[in-house]
Amino acid sequence: MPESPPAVIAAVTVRVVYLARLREAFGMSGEKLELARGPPTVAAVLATLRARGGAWDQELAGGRAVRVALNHQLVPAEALVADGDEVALLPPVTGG
Amino acid sequence: MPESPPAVIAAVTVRVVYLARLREAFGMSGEKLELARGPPTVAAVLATLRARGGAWDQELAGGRAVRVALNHQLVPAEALVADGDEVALLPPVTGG
Amino acid sequence: MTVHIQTADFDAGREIAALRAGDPLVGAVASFIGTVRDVNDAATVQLMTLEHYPGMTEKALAAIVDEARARFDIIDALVIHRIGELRPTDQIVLVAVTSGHRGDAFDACRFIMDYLKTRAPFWKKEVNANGARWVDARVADDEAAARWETPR
Amino acid sequence: MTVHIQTADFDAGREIAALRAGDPLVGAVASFIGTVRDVNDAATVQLMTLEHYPGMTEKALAAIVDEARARFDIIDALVIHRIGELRPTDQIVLVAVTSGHRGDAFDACRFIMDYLKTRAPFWKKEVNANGARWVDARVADDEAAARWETPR
Repeated sequence: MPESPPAVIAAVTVRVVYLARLREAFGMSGEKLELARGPPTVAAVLATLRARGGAWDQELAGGRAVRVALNHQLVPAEALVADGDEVALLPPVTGG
Repeated sequence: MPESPPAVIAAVTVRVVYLARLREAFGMSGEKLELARGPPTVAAVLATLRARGGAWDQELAGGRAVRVALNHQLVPAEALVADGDEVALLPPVTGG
Repeated sequence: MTVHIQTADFDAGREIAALRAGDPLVGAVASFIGTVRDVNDAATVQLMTLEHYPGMTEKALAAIVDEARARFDIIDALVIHRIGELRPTDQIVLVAVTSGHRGDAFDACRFIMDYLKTRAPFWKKEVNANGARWVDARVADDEAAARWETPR
Repeated sequence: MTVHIQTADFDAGREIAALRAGDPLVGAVASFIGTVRDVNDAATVQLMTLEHYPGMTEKALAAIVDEARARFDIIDALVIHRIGELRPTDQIVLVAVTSGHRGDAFDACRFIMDYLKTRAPFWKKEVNANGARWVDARVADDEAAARWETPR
């Protein structure tokens, strides 16, 4: 082919962690997740999971107060994720 | 005398208590004090003591922050005192 | 500045004493102990399980304590938070702060608790006569934390 | 609601534990310990003597605790204040408050301390290298107490 090849977009695979109520709702404490396409953000992780429907869609609906920790730090939905990152989904905390 | 006698004003004698810095300044922890004339108020007690001059006048000058407890309750200068009352003079407190 | 996550109970008196031990600059020690109540939302609590997010919890608490240290004039601070199974009247959390003066000690202690309640990854699940349920977050806790964002 | 004036030291941990012992309605215990600092106004304190006005002190503290109970939703409160000779790092005062929730516990504990500092008849005399002197009242204490007079 005469054209130069497209820039290679490395696939981003993150470790997703489900905590407390979410762990029970999803029936697992976590999983490896490959982000299919588009900018690799926290929002993309959430959208990928919601697309599964059922409990995933229900628990991660926009109105639900799920917060996200990226490598143990709370981050907003726009935060970029990188290959190998740990992305934890946290229901509202109730310690203390 | 043809006129009726003046209404009898019973002499008011109070127990005055001096605390902390005031006890040291006055060289005593307290005394019995008879109010000479006029309405028997906390202000009258203070005025009677200030009239002695020296440390009394100095420590009880208007600008000094001495508070008064009448029978163990903080009261303003207008409070009336009665015979036998305990009138304590308190420097600014510094507990805790 | 010390943070402990543990299943074991703690001796609050001993911890508070150790925090200020021998430091003649300390004039004020403010502390808070959170305990399990037997009533929550009108149902009688029999058992409470405290879960956390290992790895993040320690960092989140340390960050909260660091923030308190940056905001207030404190000498030392301690946070102990229990996890696992707890029962009514059990101790859950201890926050203790030392300072030269009481204003900073009180402020820092309350700040740490308010932030812990809204930012540290702990979750309570309680068992009552109706079964087990995750405890709901309280709006009052968000409001308490938000008050530290505005000038006082 | 308990108030003690005493020369003896106290075991803060034991007192706090006793205050909440066995009460499953308690969810929050806020406490404060005031201690003797070795430095005050840049002079090194060697000894501090705490004097009070017997008869009034107990009434003044009880009135402060009653006022806290009227203002805040608390379950119990304890004040212990020492008198006599104290040295740096010695405990001076303990205020502990139990409540269902932390907001009222913190508020009441701080309220009691702020009022105690400005309304309870205690006086500190300290001995340093320059001799003995009565400790001056702090404007900050008056301001702290005054804050409870205005709506928050």
